[in-house]
Amino acid sequence: MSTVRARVAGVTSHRLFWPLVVLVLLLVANAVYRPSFLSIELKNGHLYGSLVDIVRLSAPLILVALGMSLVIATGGIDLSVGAVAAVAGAVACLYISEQPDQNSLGVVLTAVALGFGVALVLGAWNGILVAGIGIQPIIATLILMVAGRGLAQLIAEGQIITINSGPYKVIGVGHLLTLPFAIVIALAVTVLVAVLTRRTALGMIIESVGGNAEASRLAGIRSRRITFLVYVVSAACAAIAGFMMTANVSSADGNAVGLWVELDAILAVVIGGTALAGGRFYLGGTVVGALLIQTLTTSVYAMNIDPQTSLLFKAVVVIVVCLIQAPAFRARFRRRRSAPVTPLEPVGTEKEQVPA
Amino acid sequence: MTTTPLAARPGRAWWRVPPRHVPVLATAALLLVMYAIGVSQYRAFSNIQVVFNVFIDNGFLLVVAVGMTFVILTGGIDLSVGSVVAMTAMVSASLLGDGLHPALVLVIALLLGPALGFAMGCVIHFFDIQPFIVTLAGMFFARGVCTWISTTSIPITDGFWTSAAQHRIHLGENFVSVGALIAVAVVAVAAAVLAYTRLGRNVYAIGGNQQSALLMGLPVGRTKIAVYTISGLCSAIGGILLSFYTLSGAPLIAVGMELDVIAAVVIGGTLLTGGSGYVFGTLLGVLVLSIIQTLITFDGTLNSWWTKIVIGGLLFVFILLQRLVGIRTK
Amino acid sequence: MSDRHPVLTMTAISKIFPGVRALDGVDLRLFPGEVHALMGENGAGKSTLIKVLTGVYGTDSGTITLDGDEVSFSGPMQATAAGVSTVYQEVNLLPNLSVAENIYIGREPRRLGAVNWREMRRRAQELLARIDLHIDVTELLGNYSLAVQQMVAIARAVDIRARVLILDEPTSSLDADEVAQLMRIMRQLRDDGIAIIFVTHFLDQVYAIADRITVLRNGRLVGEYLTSELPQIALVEKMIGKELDALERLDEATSGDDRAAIESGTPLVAADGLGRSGSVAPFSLTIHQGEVVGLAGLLGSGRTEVARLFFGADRADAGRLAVDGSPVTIRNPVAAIDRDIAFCSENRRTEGLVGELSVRENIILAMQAARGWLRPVPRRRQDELVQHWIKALSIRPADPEMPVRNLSGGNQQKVLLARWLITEPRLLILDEPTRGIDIGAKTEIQRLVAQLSDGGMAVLFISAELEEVLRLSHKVAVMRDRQLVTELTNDDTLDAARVMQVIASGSSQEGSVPA
Amino acid sequence: GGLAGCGNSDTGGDGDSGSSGGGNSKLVIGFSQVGAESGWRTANTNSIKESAAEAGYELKFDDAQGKQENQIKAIRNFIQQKVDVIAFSPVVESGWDTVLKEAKDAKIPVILTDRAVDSADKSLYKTFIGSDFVKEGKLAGEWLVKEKSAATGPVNIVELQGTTGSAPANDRKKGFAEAIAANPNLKVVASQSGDFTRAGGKQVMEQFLKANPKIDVLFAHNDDMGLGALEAITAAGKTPGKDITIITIDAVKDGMQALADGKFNFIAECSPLLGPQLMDLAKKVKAGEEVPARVETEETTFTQEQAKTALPNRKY
Ligand SMILES: Nc1ncnc2c1ncn2[C@@H]1O[C@H](COP(=O)(O)OP(=O)(O)OP(=O)(O)O)[C@@H](O)[C@H]1O
Ligand SMILES: Nc1ncnc2c1ncn2[C@@H]1O[C@H](COP(=O)(O)OP(=O)(O)OP(=O)(O)O)[C@@H](O)[C@H]1O
Ligand SMILES: [Mg+2]
Ligand SMILES: [Mg+2]
Repeated sequence: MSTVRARVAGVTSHRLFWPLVVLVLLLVANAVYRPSFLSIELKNGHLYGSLVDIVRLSAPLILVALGMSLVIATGGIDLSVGAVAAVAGAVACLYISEQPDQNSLGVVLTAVALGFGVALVLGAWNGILVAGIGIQPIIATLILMVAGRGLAQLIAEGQIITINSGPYKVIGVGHLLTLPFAIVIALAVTVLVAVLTRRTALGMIIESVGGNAEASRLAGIRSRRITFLVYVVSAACAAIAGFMMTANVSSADGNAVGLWVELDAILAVVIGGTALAGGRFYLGGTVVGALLIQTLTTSVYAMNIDPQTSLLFKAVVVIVVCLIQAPAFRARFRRRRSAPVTPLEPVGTEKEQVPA
Repeated sequence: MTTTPLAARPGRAWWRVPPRHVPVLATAALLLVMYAIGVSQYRAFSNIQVVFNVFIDNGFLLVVAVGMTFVILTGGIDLSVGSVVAMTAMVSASLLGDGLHPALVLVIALLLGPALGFAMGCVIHFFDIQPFIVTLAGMFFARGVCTWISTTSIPITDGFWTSAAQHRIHLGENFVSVGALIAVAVVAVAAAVLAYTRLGRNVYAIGGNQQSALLMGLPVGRTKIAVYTISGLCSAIGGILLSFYTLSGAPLIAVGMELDVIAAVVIGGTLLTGGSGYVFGTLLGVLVLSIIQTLITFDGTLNSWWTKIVIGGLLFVFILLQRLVGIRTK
Repeated sequence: MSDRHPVLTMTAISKIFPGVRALDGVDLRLFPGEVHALMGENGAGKSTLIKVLTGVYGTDSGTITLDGDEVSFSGPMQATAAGVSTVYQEVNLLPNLSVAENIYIGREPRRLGAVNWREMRRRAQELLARIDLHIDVTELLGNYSLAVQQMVAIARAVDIRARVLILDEPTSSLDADEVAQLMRIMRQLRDDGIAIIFVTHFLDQVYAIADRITVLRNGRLVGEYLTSELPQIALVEKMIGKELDALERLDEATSGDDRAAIESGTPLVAADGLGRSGSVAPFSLTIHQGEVVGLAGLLGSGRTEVARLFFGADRADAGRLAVDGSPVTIRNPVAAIDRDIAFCSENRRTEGLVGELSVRENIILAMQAARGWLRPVPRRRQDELVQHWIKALSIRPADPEMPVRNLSGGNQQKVLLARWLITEPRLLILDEPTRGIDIGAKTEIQRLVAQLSDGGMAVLFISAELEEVLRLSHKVAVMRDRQLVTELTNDDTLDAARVMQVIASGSSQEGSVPA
Repeated sequence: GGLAGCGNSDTGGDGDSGSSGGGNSKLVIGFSQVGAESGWRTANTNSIKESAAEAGYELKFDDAQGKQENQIKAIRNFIQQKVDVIAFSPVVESGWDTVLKEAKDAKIPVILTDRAVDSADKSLYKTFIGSDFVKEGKLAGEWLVKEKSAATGPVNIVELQGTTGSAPANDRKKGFAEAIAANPNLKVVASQSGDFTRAGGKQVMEQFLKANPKIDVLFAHNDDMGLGALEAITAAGKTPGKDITIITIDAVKDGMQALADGKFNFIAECSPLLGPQLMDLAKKVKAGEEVPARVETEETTFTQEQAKTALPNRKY
């Protein structure tokens, strides 16, 4: 009996419990509005359904948010991810659009490599500004957020580059073993980042730098190098997201690709339980946060909420998520339960009373 | 032996600038350099009116940035400002359209922002939720109210508003607007509050180390709620100024303004982690952003994307120099 | 005496943190005009008791009365208002504000409702002058050393003129002079009828000033005693709960090695004219394998700076450094660690630990950093090492996954020490390693240092306690005004008085001290 | 002015007649653009720049990055620089009176392009040149009414709106709704904002398709959203242009291509090529000639057949 209760307490006190509850509630609300919302069919060998859409559409956000998690863990922030995604997408699409055979795999691979390379350079730029010169991250990345958009538009000369490339399109809308390819990529990158941070010491070192940079330096960690690295990783993630977003619609719009994705990404990270001040980060939480945000967007469309009021709807859900997630909030609505306590080793019972 | 001074420091000459003022002074100096470049490059840049226009055109930005300075000084952040500005303008416009008395409209509009700020502050403090997420929800909410009121812009024809908007206060050959004066007044009041009141000093204390501030017996909760309320108030004033400025309320106005505001505050030398910075620095930050914009307009040859790249570039050069000057003098 | 009423009572106080019962039915009485020492090992619950009193933590049970009225403070603000003024264990001030403000914030002198800065500065200057602290009160507090900050914190608490003054390990970062100053002030306040709770791990200080002692062990009350009726040995026994034979012969610690043997051969580390402008004047110092070099000096004399130069925490701008006889440049801690140099910094909170990370992670941090992130220390090995050092240094609670910020101050210090010991350095720089550590653990650490040096490790040992320095070192380097004035060989003739003379006069010539 | 004297040799006399006194006889136009948020907008900017260069006028171009404040600032700066004519595409309709009064006081004529302002005082600007968004929506609706006149059962329409609160979105929605009111069988069953982008159009359409078993018509407020929706429709196993009738607005090149390919069914044009007309008006205004209060761009509508013939000469 008590073990059951303890187990329940263990589950409900898990960081991800409440965001997941809200996520499920949103899905249930959708299902009530339209029962077929939850159904998943197999069409032409592809999984098809709103749930699949949600996961597929959240793939780019998951990617960006993963990189953002690492940046935030070091106590920084990266506002330039949207612009970097736009630049990477624009570079790739521009290259493809200039080739005679857009459907050749080689062309697409070269394009992706080019876009990726440019993104890495941009990430390194951010890293140098923050880690090398010591500019506050929000300003350092704001520079690229503004200029990067201009760069993306410069590449496309303000036009939308439309391409017609089968292999490139796969990145956004292709399928692998019935699963949308975007989901596969997001999953792969998530696993990669998780392995890279949690199976090596990188994660702990990042958390250490974010928790106390000076102490980390004195412990022999090359704090600056780590800080530099996370901005590069963030840009790399943003680049992949950029490919996905442009491949999704087979066109690169320097202005629209990844617009405001930085805010969504930060929100996802924060919902996932990572503090903006840096320190501990939770990749699983980030993924749940991203899914939650996309579900929210999709719900607006699926439940046909009037666009005029959709923002109010979003505000309410975000508030609910953060309130319900806050231990301080729940504590007010729960009676005190005695926490399990490991008794300390007993002290000799001698109690001398001394006259005052 | 007991007279050995503990960690005695070499005497400091009176003319030496305290190190913590260096960033602000560096910013001011760089600003002057930029202005000089503008004057030497562009015709009509040297008109004093150009300077006044900076204040006329950025009055609301300045006021909002002042509010943001309070928040950032405590180590928090307020993403809702742009939306609150829009909401205030929208509510004013629609109430005026309904024929309400302007004084009443003014009161309602000026209460709305602080009320939202107060609510956000309470959530942040009592439930210990990160400001980013709370104010982001506030941002959605206020913007939602805007589109909920109307999806089209609402013109203001009220007499009081139009006269406030179009009244010019002449200073010699040049003029400033009522809004600009209000903005400057807000800056002065805010600077005084930060420097000379307990509230102001507590703001710095919380930014320095919230835990310590708590242990030192300072009213941490009250102060935190206060700064978000102040930011809400400043946004509301900013919204009123904007409605003077444009004589309308539009649901999509001031989108993304929070970033400009945060940028201005940080460029002005305030640390995003809190505890260090000045309202005067924020003023400089707003001026920097504005002068970059002015330089580009005066140039008038950049196309759209080069505009963005040049803004980013100028920002970079400025921040870099600011940083280098700061280091050298340290 | 029995007709007096306690100004403060705490009855049956219990406090539970998730998984830890920090306090269990603790009582405390405090009378006006007394100094009441609160004693106990690291993690016994002293700081927690104080924080419960001032409302930083809520209680799980128990009552508190102040002047006979039951109170329950919602936070330090209320406690201060009710006349309870506290200096918490870690210096809890605001590094971003000036010294003057740190003293007066929350109760600034005002004129016409506005903060009167000039008056505030004047008063701060006066106040600090009374405790012989002559510093620029307009300077940011963060620019001063921990010791100065500690003095400022004390000044602030004292100036509040409360009925109850609580000092949680105020002396841990002070040197003898400052401690004397503090004692003087405490006596004065006591004579004015103020009740003082005093926490320290220095038994001498307890016996010098305390009227009564309350002893805690493992979160429980052991008892309340009159100082005059409780011999030192008995006190220690009550604190650690067992008969003591390990403690008595601390002096044994110094190894009786042959100095000649140590000093033959090339020094492990040799500084030649090493210095950094604005920080410490060029100095020369050699450290041999197996040698313990003590650094003595007053607060702010530059000991920490010397240590930081050896470790590359600051970059030297003059002089040379040689390791094993070959010149090296040490630009950053990484380079120092590569040369097997370790540095246990004095301010554990800002320069030592990463509060959010667990005990385990903090302990392996330096080792992991040296291996690079690609080669994580295998979990099994981590657990072994951590378990070993948790036991060896008796870190409590012995839960390696507990976030280190939840540990008591003394236990945090041990974690920091463990971090460097597992890297098995050849030169270990210890800056105030025994700060805030209880007497049992302190002995343990001193023994450890002696052992390590016997095993060939070189140690640079910095401590505010001159006795400790003398007990452990083979050689004492004396710092004064950011200069290394002289080196003294620690033979039988050297004693604390002699070192003090040198510190005071700035020269090793005997008799040059003006009486 | 550092960049003022481009040293262009005189390009014919037509620019000189009305220019202000002083040595410089070249007409100076200050133009404040909304931004570069779409391909349409870029084409609009290019058209104006090219025409100015052709006419030999000096163009001071400013990009307001979608912010009204920036546009007002730019206009103030144009006044400071004493340009001959100010032209701008207002970000929003209201809120221009103050700055336009300043322009008027400085005796600088103002021309509105692309979007109108709602000032009560019509003397604040000389003329307006641009398209009528309401009319575009109406044209789209009218075509649909005609197309579905034979329909007996209900016709389900889904609408992809532009950015919520933007003038084209408001007006096109309004015009369309007015036109389809003529036939009660035509019903908008779902209407969401796709933010004028392809990605937005696609994402919204995906949910429309899942939520509404029977969609007969898609009305998108611009080509881009329509193009995005195409992909969603194809992915859902339907044939665009056949299973679902698609109507859009703008007629950019990609959209025209889709129309010619039979994927779209109808496009109401919204031409960005205002440049030549603007230059002409600027010259007249400066010379003090009378100009009509409202000049509408020459615009048309395209069916699939018309698209095939028009496509080869599409510039943007
Ligand atoms: N915030 C917290 N969360 C969890 N446990 C805590 C917390 N604060 C203190 N503890 C635990 O409570 C116990 C008592 O700690 P406390 O700080 O009171 O010890 P102390 O007697 O002051 O020791 P020291 O002499 O080392 O300062 C320790 O086991 C500590 O780990
Ligand atoms: N003139 C000064 N300018 C700036 N800071 C000073 C000055 N004098 C002292 N300090 C501060 O006081 C500190 C004292 O120096 P240091 O820590 O090296 O002395 P120490 O002998 O190790 O003393 P402690 O016992 O306090 O550690 C310095 O770290 C510095 O921050
Ligand atoms: Mg303690
Ligand atoms: Mg020191």
